[in-house]
Amino acid sequence: MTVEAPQNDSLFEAPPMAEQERMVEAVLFATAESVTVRELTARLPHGSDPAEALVHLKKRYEGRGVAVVKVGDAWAIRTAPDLGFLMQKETVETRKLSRAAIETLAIIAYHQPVTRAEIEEIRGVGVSRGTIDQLLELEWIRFGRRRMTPGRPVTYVVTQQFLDHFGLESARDLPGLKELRAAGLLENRPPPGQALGESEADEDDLDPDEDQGEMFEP
Amino acid sequence: MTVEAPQNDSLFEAPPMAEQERMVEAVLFATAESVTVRELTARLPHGSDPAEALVHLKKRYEGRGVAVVKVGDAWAIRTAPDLGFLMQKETVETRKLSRAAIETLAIIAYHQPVTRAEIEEIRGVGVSRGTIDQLLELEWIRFGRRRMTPGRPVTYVVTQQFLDHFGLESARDLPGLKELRAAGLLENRPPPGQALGESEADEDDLDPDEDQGEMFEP
Amino acid sequence: MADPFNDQDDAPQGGVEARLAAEALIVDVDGYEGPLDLLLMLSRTQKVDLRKISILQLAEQYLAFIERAKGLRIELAADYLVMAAWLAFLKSRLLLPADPNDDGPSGEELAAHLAFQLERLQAMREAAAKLMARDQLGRDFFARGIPENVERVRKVRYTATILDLMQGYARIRTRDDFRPFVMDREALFTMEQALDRLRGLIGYAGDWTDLMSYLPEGWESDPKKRRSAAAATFAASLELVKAGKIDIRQDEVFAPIHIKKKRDLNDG
Repeated sequence: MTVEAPQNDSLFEAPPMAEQERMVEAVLFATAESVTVRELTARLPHGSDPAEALVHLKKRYEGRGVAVVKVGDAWAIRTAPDLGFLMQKETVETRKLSRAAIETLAIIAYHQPVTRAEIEEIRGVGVSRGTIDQLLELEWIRFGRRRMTPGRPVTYVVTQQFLDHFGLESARDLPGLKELRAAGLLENRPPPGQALGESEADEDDLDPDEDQGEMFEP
Repeated sequence: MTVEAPQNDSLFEAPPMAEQERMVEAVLFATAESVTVRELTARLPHGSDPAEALVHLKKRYEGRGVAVVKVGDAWAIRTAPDLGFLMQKETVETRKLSRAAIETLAIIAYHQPVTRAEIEEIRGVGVSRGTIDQLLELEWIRFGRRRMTPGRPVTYVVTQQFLDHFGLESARDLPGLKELRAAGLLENRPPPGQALGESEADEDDLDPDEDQGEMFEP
Repeated sequence: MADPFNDQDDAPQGGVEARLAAEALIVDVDGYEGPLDLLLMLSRTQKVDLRKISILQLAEQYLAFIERAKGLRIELAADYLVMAAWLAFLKSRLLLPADPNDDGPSGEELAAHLAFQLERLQAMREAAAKLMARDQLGRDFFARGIPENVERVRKVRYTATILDLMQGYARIRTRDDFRPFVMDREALFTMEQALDRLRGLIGYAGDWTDLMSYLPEGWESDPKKRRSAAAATFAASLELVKAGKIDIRQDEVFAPIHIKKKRDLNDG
């Protein structure tokens, strides 16, 4: 049986920072996914400070062929974008997203957490189940908390994979987010004469035009 | 940065060696298998010298968390051999001890040194080998002296780890029956109709009257 | 994308041209992502900033478009018609003087909201385009090609508190009353004990004596003990009969059992 290092002041000292940096490097190189600081902490020897090691590592890879990038609350190593041309062989053909799917994705990213009714309000057309399913399947969106309004509708938010795919450190780094917010275009503005929240009342009812959206997909 | 003269009379100059090194780094990182020099030559811009770039790259990674290694006649980036232990992810799951184990442990604590037959006599049901083994493995009990009676049965006593876990100076500090009664702990009646075999049957299940414990909370 | 509204002026006059135009219109309607999208497309013909757009003019453009589509027998989805009805209502609100008895939203408010919706949809379109223009994983930048397997080691840690322990013990101690099948040794009189007792006592009794009078002291009243002692004593008596030490008799079924020491022939 292995005796774990005690949680409190450890018998074993944490490895030197240079060594911790090597360890973080090895862990990040070993996976195609992003790794959270929490997971790094769990995997490195007790007392290590992966957050600091990451700062050093990120600096070390500046200007190199691969970069240490932040993805949400996780970190990953990715090839430098300017070298993409070398990787034609590695390019994964992604299924072409329909215009509806791309717009729905953008609406979720910029308005998250957002309900289906709100997406439909913005697009002015029903959102087909297939569109949402496709984005869920890509793991670019996931369910957020239910909205605390009548019907308790589910909301959608973008995922860590979404950030990773589009090379975003966080959802705050979405292009043009600040300007859109300043212009008031991200506000949930109900139609005049309709109280806020009312539009969500029938959210969980079956949408009569549910499959209508599909008509419009190319 | 020295710009080398192209080896052959190429129309375009080969990128600087530092740039070639970046390229080799990115290709080795992103390719799903090890890459031969021939393939690197094919993928890098015309006039590049990936063999030389590899030498530089290999050197750059010396002592790092990953290494540039030759696999047959191809090259790859791999975890430094001394960091293999990081490629394990340990998940610790916390589980509540089964009712049978708790009772057995309690009897050993209150009656130590005690034989298995005596434990069974007190519990009124058999004690499975698994229960004893689990407590031994947890290092909460250990073997005491053999009893000087026919068959010379082994006895069990609690360990220092047991005392540490339960915050006791010694097993004598456990509240006696009188105190248990005073604390209302002895007024507990098992659910009527509970047959003896039953408690044994659900030995490893979740404690069915788990929430009964709330009765005792001060 | 061709703007169908642009050919309004040279509207189909008949023949092949008309049919071609009608086909083009079908294609274009199918190309729209709903009435709001169509409105956005129509608004571009005004060639002004969305914020300065004339909603009244836009409503007229839309209604004209729908009329044309109807004239060409193009099937329009219901929400295009709903939008048309709403725009007709909006148009009348914008043109007629406000009814002082109506406390609903004014035509201007409704028009402003529609303008906001159009601007927002346009903004989302642009944002989506910017998003898709970003470098993308697996296209412009890449993840590790040879990921190493991370071995998962599962470890279980068991916990228990001192309270669990005390409750567990208390549970056992209070369970005593409920034990149905445990042999209670205190209430058990063995045949060996009965034999010893009978051997010692039988010599004193010369005549037939009730077997029950041989039960040990303190075992007569408690039914559990009495049962055990009676069974043991009876079994012991049979042992002694077998050994030729005593005689035994019972007058009838369920009658008391009597025993008597066998007269030793040598005793005369």
